[in-house]
Amino acid sequence: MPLLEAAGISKIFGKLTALDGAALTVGENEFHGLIGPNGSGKSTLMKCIAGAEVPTQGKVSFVNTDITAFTPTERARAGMSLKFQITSVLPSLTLYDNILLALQAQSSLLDLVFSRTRGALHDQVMTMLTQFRLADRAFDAAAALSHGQQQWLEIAMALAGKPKLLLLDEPTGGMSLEERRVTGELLQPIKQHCSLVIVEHDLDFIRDICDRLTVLDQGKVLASGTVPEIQANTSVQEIYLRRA
Amino acid sequence: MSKSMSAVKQAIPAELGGETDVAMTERVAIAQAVAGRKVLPVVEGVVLVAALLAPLVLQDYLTVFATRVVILALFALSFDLVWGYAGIMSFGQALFFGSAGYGVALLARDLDITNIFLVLPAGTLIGLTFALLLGGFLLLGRHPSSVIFVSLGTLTGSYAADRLARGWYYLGGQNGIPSISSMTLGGYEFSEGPAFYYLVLGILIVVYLLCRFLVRSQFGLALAGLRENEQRIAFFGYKAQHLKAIIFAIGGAIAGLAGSLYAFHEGFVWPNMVGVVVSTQVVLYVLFGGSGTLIGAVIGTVIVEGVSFWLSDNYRDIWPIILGVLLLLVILFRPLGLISFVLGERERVGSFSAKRKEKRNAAP
Amino acid sequence: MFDRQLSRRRFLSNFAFASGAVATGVGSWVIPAPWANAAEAPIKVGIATDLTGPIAYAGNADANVAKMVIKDINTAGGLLGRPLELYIEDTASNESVAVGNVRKLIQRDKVDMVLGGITSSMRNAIKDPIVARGKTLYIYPQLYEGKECTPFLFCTGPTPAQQCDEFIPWLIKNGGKKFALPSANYVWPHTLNVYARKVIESNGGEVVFEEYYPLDQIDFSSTVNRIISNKVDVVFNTVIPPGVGPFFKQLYEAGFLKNGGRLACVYYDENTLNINQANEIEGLASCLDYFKVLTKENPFDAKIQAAYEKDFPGNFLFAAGSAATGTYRGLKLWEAAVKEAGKIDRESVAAALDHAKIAEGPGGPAEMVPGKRHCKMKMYTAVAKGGNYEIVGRSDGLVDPKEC
Amino acid sequence: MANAFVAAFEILSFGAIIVLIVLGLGIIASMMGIFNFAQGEFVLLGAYITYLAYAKGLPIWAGMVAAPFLVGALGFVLEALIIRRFYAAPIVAMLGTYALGLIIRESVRGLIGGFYLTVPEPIGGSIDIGTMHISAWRFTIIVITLLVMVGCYLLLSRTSFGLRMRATLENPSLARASGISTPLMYGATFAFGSALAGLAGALIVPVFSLSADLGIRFLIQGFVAVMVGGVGSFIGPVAGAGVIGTLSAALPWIMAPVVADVLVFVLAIAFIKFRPQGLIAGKGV
Repeated sequence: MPLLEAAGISKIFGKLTALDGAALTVGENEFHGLIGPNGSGKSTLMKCIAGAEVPTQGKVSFVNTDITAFTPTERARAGMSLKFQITSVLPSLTLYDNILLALQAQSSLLDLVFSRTRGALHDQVMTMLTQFRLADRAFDAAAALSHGQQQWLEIAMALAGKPKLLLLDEPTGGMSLEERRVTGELLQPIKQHCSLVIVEHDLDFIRDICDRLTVLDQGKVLASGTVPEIQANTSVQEIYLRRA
Repeated sequence: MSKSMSAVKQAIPAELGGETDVAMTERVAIAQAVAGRKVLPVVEGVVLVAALLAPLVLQDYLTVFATRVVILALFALSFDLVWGYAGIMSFGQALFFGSAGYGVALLARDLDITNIFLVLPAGTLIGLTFALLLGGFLLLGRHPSSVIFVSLGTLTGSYAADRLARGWYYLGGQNGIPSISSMTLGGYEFSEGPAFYYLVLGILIVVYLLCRFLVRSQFGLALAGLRENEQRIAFFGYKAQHLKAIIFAIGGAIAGLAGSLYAFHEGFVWPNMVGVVVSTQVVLYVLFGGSGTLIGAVIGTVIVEGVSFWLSDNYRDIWPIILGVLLLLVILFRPLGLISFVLGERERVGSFSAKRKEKRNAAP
Repeated sequence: MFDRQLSRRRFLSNFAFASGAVATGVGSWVIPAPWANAAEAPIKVGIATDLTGPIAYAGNADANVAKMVIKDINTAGGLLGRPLELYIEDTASNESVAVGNVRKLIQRDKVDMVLGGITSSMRNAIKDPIVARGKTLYIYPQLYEGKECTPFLFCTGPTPAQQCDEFIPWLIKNGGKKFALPSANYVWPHTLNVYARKVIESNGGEVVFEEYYPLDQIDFSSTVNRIISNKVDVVFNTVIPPGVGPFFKQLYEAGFLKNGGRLACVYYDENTLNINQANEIEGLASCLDYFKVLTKENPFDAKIQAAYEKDFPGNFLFAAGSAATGTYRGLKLWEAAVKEAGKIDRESVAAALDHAKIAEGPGGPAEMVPGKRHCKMKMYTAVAKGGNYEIVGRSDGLVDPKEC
Repeated sequence: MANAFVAAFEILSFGAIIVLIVLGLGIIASMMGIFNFAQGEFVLLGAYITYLAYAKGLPIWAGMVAAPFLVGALGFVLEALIIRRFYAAPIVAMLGTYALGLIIRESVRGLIGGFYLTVPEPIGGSIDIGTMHISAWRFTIIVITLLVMVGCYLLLSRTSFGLRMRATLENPSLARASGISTPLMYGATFAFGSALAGLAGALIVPVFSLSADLGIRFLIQGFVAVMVGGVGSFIGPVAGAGVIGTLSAALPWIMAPVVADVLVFVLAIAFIKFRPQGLIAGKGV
């Protein structure tokens, strides 16, 4: 069984059909790229999977459970994690607290009130920060970071809860080339315990890290397969040519 | 204009979204300027000493006035917890304050119960129960309620309660319940004066310390996150609405405690006490002092009540207008309250790290 | 110095001036005694009334009356050879503010007596700080629902008995037997209606309905409809502003007056006449202890009315419904009591006030009913004609308040 | 039969009054996302201007015509000076406009000395149909309310002004890119909403007499109406106001007025909880 299976997903906003029977299947420990031209429905599909939008039609299964009607909180507790397209770190909190907040999400109320997990989580916080090269800024407000660093912080936060599936919406947006390279390096190690769905415009980046790709066009799946398969697909080349 | 605009945004971090603009750079500047300097404990200490000494230097009737202010400060604390820390706009905080006041007034009137160990817990419980009911209704559910819905919902709740109290003859209708007997401890009666003052001051200090513990705990961190970006917190897997309902209920309990003290101190309860007027008043206290800092709520209460007391003495005809103008000025130019003159943003938000010492070492 | 020509404007500027003294702790509105060389300390009179808020027009009139009376007493040599000092505090139509300010009178200024409060809820709120906790004499000057029997609390305004006993038979004779009692939902109308119903029924009248509305209700279509369709003769109204204006207008527009209906409203005085156009309340009947039109027949009324208007020209009228007459009466009765007692402590003054009398007051003489702490007075029935009142009935002697 | 007709008319006329008062509130809430706590005071100002005209011996209708323009102008100035700073934060807007309302209300209270003052109707008396009497002025209010509603609808849906207004409020940056002066449009919208409140005040003052609390009396009712109807469109709040106004006027016919009064609010909040988008969902006119 695949880890995530979304089938027949439609989403209609008023008169606009954003998704029209789209589907996505992701296996365990698989890095899956979601690509397509602007307005093809990539972000909407991500949101429907993460629970930020409720699909008009269709079904989402995750670890053999139908989660279509789950709230974002319930999805997160089932092991799904999302990094938004627009960075949404908590700007006036320190980096340390941002990570701590993500780590303690499933602590019980009493643990929270009496801060029972605070000491135990300290090492984990510092490990995460070190891993994402942010340790020296641990006690700065998140707002003080550069845009790229904020993206890393958010990826770190998304990974903090040890998710089974991580959804990344344009992680390299606004990054320099060097920052993109580092982002790729930072993502590689997580493959051992986590699957990844990634929406990205930077095709080189996608090609470098993904195992499989799904191409959306006008709310429908145009093609799905391994990276070489997709690269060889003529209709995919066509839409990207059309865009150029 | 951009300056005050960004300042307004700072007051409402939950609505900031993820923008990067002037506000952020400003905030950073403040953060860096203040890092390593601890102002808050100093402010708290000064207020505590002033409060302890007050009855010694004040005339009798001013001690009675100060008692009232301390009770209202307790009430302000309840609102600050809900709005300043969790970002829930409760325009109906008086509902819990007043219903507890009515509750203990009825206990005293109909059942002759005035023992402090019965009436104060009873009032607290009434506030808690009403807050659980209203908060549960407004905040819980499959979809998170909008900020506007919660604020107008609480406002309407308080308004409807006010009208119910006015219409309900058992509660004394428009006249309220007068001449409530004094609160007792065995044979001792708490009548207005220094003893009552130190009683409520003691309660305020205990509640303040509890709140301080709460907002600095990991629970407080979750609230801070909630205030900044509720959606983000929900996506981490927090039961955000439950957290909000819990802090709302705690706020209601504290408001109830304050309301029962108020009823016994003033000796009467009347419909305004559950209504929009008192609900708005508590918003003013916290706004003036500075939301999101516990001491700001206390300072705001003292300032607003003190200024009103003075203005109503000397500029009686126009004091509501002056109050309105002052309020508008604070909202426009000091949205973080008067405390922001001495307290930086960084310290206001605070840090929840396990080893606080590292903070100073790591700060640039 | 207390200037004869002191206008409201001057008072305001006095205020601003007085604020300079705030740092030393002097805050409230003090009118110092006129002589500095008095042998003894002045007697302190406290007034707590609604100077701001929705019924400020009444409170300001009461404060003005107090200034006038205190000035007269001082001009005549004071009381017991001592001057009087007046302390005025605002109750702001806000019970919470009021209690704080009344405490100022009691605890800071240590006044010897407090007069004031207009609404029943205000009296309820401040009586405890004055009488029980403050151990001070309290005079309540407004017409009200009765049943206030607190020791050391004296009432100098009309009670339901005084307003109904002669008025309702007159209404039955000059209106009809079918009464409707539309009322604002608070204590005064509830209690007054109990009494009114008794009088109506014992005089052969009938109450078609008695109904209560929120105080700020402003739409009365269902009520008006019931009045019209039940062919009610007399609307005995206890709806108060802001509802009363729209209510009377809707009644008028529905043809109630045109069909010969009679409006009755026992708190209506010269202030409230302006709420409606004159034609909408033509023939409205009221029963009070004083109407301005009495100045034509009573020289004493003419004198105080003229004195008041000279000192306080403007909008705050000397009228019965706003407790101005009760304030006058209360202060004068208290003066008589202090003179008789020869001292100023609460017990002695209360003992004398218990049976105090004045030969002249607004509307005529007045005397306290011994042991009852309420006041006998003359009562007048008047109807509105073209925006003015016309006296159509007067009590033979002093009417008993029948309280306590 | 006659009774039912009178009842229907009275309920309708009160509904129309609430609609009139909520129109401006609804436009500002829907189009700008601001819950204007000073709206009641704009109503009050409209009433006060009408009273002033009457007191100065001018014809009453002159005051009624002037009121919306003067209040609208004030709204425009206030938007530019104060309201503009609140767009990012709706809660702060509530508090700021509350302060503004307090200032206006207490100033007017000072000016009118706390009295209740009467203003006669330009069209007085009643329309008699057989034994029934119908207030001529209330009937006029119904007619004017209908005209204003239709006028607003046409203005927002059919004119280029309305189009630009909606474009600006829905997507300011796109509107700016299309050459629309967005600050001007914001100012104009707020002024328009204020002017409607001024008109409402002018028309209702003969019915309810003038006092400083005239406007605030309707404020919470107005907010509830907007929420019930649905924020986001012009027609939503109008529908909500119709429902709330009719309900408030109709319930006292069948139950104790004191109970009816509280019940309206309880019903409304419960309705909003279970249908947060309101009666009429979505954006548009």
